[in-house]
Amino acid sequence: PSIEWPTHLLCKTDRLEVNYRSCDPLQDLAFSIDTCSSVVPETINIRIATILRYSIRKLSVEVTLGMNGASVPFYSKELCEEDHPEFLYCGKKKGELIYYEGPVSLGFHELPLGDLGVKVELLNQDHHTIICANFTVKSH
Amino acid sequence: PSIEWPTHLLCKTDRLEVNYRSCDPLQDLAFSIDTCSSVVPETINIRIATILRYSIRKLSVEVTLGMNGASVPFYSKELCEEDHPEFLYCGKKKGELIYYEGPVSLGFHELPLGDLGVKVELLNQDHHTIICANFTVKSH
Amino acid sequence: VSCEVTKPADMMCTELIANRSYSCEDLGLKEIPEQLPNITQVLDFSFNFLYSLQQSTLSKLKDLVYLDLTRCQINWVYEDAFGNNAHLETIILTGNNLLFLADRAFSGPHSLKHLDLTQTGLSSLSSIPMQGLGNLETLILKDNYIQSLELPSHFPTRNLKYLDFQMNIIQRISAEDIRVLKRVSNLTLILADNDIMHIETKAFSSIFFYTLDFGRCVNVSVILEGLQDASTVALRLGNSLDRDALPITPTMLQGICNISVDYLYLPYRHFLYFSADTFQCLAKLQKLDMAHTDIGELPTGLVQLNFLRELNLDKNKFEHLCNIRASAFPNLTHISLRGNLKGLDLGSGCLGSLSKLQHLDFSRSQIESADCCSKPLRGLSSLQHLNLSYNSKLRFHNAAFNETINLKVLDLTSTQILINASQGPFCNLHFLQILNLSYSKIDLNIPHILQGLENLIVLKLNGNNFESKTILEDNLFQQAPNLEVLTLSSCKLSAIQTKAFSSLKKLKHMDLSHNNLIAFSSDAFSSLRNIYLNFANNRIHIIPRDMLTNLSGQSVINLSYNPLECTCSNIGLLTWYKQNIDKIEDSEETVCSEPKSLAGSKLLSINLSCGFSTAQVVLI
Amino acid sequence: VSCEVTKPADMMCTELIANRSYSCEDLGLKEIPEQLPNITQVLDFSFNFLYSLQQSTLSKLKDLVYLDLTRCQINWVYEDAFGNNAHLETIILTGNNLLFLADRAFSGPHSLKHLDLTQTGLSSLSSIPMQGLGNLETLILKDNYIQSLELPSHFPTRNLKYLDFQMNIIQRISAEDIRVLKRVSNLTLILADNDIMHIETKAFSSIFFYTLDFGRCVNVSVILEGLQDASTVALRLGNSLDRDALPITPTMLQGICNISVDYLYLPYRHFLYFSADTFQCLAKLQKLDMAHTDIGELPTGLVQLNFLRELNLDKNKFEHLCNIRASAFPNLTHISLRGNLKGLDLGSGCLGSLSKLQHLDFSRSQIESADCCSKPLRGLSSLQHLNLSYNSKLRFHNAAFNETINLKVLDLTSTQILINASQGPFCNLHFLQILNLSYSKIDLNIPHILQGLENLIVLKLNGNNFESKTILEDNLFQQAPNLEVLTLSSCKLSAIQTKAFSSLKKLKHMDLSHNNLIAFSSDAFSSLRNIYLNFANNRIHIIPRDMLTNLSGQSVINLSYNPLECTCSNIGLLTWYKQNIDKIEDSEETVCSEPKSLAGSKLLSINLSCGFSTAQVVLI
Ligand SMILES: [Cu+2]
Repeated sequence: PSIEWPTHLLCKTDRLEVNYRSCDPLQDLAFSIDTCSSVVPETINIRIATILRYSIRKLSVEVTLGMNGASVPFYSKELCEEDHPEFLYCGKKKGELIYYEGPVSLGFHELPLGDLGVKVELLNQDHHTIICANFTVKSH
Repeated sequence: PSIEWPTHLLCKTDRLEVNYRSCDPLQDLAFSIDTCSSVVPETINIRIATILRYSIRKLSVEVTLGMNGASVPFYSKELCEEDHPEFLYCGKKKGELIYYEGPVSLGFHELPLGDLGVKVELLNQDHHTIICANFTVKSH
Repeated sequence: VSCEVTKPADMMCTELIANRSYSCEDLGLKEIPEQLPNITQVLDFSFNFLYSLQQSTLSKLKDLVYLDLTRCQINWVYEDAFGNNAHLETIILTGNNLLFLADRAFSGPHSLKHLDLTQTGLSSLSSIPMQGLGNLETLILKDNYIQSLELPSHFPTRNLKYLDFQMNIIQRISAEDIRVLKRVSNLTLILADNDIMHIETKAFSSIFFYTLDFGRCVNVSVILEGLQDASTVALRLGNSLDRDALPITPTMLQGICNISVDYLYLPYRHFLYFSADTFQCLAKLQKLDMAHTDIGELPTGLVQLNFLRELNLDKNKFEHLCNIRASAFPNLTHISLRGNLKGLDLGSGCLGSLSKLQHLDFSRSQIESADCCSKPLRGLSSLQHLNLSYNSKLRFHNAAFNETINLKVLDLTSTQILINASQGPFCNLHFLQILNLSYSKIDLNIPHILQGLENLIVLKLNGNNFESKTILEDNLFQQAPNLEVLTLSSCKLSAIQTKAFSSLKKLKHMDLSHNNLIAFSSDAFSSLRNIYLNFANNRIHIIPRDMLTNLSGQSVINLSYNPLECTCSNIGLLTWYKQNIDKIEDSEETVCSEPKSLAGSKLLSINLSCGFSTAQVVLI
Repeated sequence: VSCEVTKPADMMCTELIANRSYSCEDLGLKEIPEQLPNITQVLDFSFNFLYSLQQSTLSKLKDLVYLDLTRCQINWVYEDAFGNNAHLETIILTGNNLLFLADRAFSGPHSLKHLDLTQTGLSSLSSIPMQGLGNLETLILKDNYIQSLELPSHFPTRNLKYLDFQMNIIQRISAEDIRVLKRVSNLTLILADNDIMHIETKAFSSIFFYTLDFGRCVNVSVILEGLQDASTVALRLGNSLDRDALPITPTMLQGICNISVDYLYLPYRHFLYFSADTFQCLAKLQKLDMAHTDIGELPTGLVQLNFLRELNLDKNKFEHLCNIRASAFPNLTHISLRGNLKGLDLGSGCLGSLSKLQHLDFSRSQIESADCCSKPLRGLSSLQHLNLSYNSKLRFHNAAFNETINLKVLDLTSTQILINASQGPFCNLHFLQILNLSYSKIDLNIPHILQGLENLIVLKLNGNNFESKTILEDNLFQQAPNLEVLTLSSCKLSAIQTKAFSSLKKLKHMDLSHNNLIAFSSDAFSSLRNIYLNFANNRIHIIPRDMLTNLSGQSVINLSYNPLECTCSNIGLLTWYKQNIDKIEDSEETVCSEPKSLAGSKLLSINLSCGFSTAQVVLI
């Protein structure tokens, strides 16, 4: 069932507004950031929680940027290998809660003016969505 | 709303059957015992869990026996004083889970043959029901 | 296809104060009912089903001040969940398994004061957002899985008064963990029921607490080590019956010498090598609670506790009152020795040095005294409150209270009183205001028994027996002309003579319930303006109208559990009753017994038409 | 009054196997649907709402074997909750906040084998009833708040194989805690992610484990102290990137001398004073995993690890292959050195002493070699599997594999291959069965490039370029007559000559997808009986009927993503297609491109009537 998840306001200042919306067909996403500045620090602290609808043996993340209607792959990485799980959340099973709290480094330091779309998708070994979020960043 | 809570079978042997049913109008009761013998040991180990619908400042227990249609007070005790709470569960508030696991000493050693009813009621300072259970003991 | 009727929710929630306060407790609701008025201020929504809180969940209730969401199966609290509730002061989230609290979860309320996160499955302080909590007074984190007390630098301290970490799994506390608390004064910090194994030396120094509660922590030494140079009004180090703990040795308490503490609570602790040394560092205490500690005496050779005002020794094993070594506490104003587990011998003058003692509680201590209470209470000239209730047997001789002539309150409930005196035993108690003699088996035939009690305001005599089962016109109450409250419940009374209480001009409250009275004798009282008369549980069948018409002003009567007749013989009561329902207490249980066809019907529901020869009953 | 339509549940749950297996996942159900057949054996009821489990909840499903109740908001499990499910073997309760499990909660199933209590909020083993668990094989208690491993004496050990205490808060383990495990053999015990601070010395002695997992525990010394005299096939002591841990010193590993262990896993650990001493007690190991440990070399002067068969050194920082000191491990059969973080110099004969080595994995290790692979692999006469995929650049000279003539599998995917040889580079590999040259940029014009591969079964050449974009009749595959699988995906091919693959009599699987072919050239193959032909993503418009009629037996073709015409010009394909739908792979994406009016319609849905001069299209 293709439910429209609500848009979540992550942060809002005079110069910046960041929203996100889950693009996982099965569930909404819980996410917070500790910074709300157009000058992006080296790392930001995030908190994220989700309940696994599928088990994770392998996990990869794909980040796509959207600007002026165009969408370009920006970043992708393997987060979990099967033989040597790199992180605590690797190997978790369907139904388990994943909670991560800590720094995440972004690949850019200054936000372009205007609207920027960022799609972050985490996929498991079977290409099932583990986390999917569309961020919209409005910078004035 | 006066719901009929289900009857719970606590233990059953050839010679003994013990059931209980919650007499709290608001909720069912979770209860287990570790013994199922007509010869009642000095103490039995119980596990009991309930969610408080009312806060406990004071707490008292009243046990009534029912046999052959007659009902007689059997035992009553103050479990929590307000100034000097004797047990960990004293002072808990509405909404909290109470879980007790441990020994309880009974006041009798042999069960009378036939059917015995035991009503156990725990009441708080305002005489609100904290726990209420009707036990039926069938001994052959 | 089956159909389900959706009840309008305003029919289901209970209105406690119109448009302001509602209880929707346990109604199986999955959302806030539309029908609640927008100006609702208090909402009890406990025991329903919400799963997640979002901005839209509560957006309509803009005037909300108090919100109880206990056990609503809430897992997720998203940003701005209370974003439209600017006036919200209290949020109770007890018993929800909170998987995530967004950073902006509590943004919105201008002045959130009380946040209760009891049993919410939290495992770390860092999962609790601090945004929007700047004005917090109370933060309750009871019964979670928090392992570290590491308070962040932006922890809200401005108005903080009460911080509860009871029943977590904190084992170690460092000075750095609680450094932000240096900004707070008079905080109550509850760390009870944590398995505290180590506190950094002086971690709590230079912080000023109102209460520090380390109750039910195993090792007191570890705690006092951390409290060196700390300051607190009250320090709670007690235990409970269902917790094992290390017994306290004199060495363990030495840490108290370097702590500023006024009140020390040690109930349910046990002592090892209990001696004068145990008290070495307690000299500056104002209050000491050693209830339930299994002690039978306080040691001899005690340091002088000159500052001690209150001493609680409840539920211990004292055999003789002199064993409390009163001379070590010359400035005591309160002693409590309730529920002593052995029969307590009051001795003679054991408390003689306590000239400032005002409150003395010996209740439930198996006391039997053949010569009470002059000798035992010798020297207690300041005593105002004396509780001797629920003891065995006391014998009063002449001038029984001549040492304690300033008593204001005397409670002898359920203690057998024997009087061996020519004078009234209370004749010295000219200042006594409250006397409870219920179930004392006191001999009410002794003349002048209330002699001297000219200032008595409250007298309770429940469960005592009057000769002839009757209150005569010429009675003992005339000795207490200022009585305002008199209770004579369960006294087996069958009659009250006319004007029996006419000397009690100030009487406002009279309890005659649980007797065998057959008449509602309002003519016994001097005034029926603003009086409360309880005649419940008697044997009254009929009340003539003229017994009722004088009840005026704010007077209230209770006639419940009487075998009232609902026939034309009783038309006087029945007519008056319906016109004066504001004067009736417990109308629910004020029911007919006759005729049989109406047995159990509320008087209020009876419409009786009585002609000369016919009677017609209509049940409304 | 509003009405709600209740959908019949059998419409909602998905039938996976008729009458046997159903998924009702995430349907918002509040009870087990009536419509499920009584003989259901497998039920996935995850992500619904049950609140409590009672005898009545599941009583109808008497044949249930597997039950998944993940995240059903279950708080209470009463006695006999599974009382009518005698055949139940697996119960999954993950993610339910279990407030109470009755003593008889699991009574009923004769042979409950697997019980998953992950993330159920349990804080003590004593809250889990043992009744009915006598045949348990797997008990998962992952991610709870269990503080003590105190296994009760009646803990079910008869069939126990797997016991998972991962992510609890166990800090201390005593011998008494785990004494009942002496009754079990070959148990896998997971204690990873516990903050273990102390284990009683020899607590695990005389117990025989299959796996002991203490992964991500901070202090390895503490663990090895407890494992003295223990016996386990595998011992997992690894870490992960997001956990801090004490680095391992040689002293810390000395405890291994007194433990019987075959496989030791240490990934993500860091070493301090890394030296020959570190390996002092590892001499009896059969498998050693030191992946991700930041090491650049193994120390010189190593003790001989004569029993070691497998060595994993993935994701380390080796600069030269000789730095693994191969002579210390003379009996190795497997080496993995994947994903080396520095460019790895293969050197010359560094592995020469490993005459028993069968598997060698150098993939993704930034390798560049100007003279591969004779010298680097000198002495590896037993080598069967060699993986050099995803490296930089390898140059092959004559007799490149003359030292490793027993190779069966060679993977060179995505590594640039340069050939500097007169002979075919693989001419010594008479036993090679699988060769992957995809994206290797290998020069396919070199004659005899597949020379010697007469036993090759699988050849992957995806992403390479053929001269003239055509597979000619006279081609290199004739050197590999036993090929069964050939993949030529993404080779920019535009044509295949008739009978191009006719020499490949055994060909069963041919992938020609993602090329520019305009014809479906089935005449290129020697036999069309039982062949798989993938022509997806080409440029085929029309397929004449005679190209199709020879496809017989179990043959399957994939024509998806071709611009197929759905006009009478293509009536041959369209007619055959509908009669042979069992031979079609991915019919969902096999669609028309012409005429425009039918663009995107599935071929299967087209009904075309072609007369002499008129064409009629009916879309079913
Ligand atoms: Cu309808």
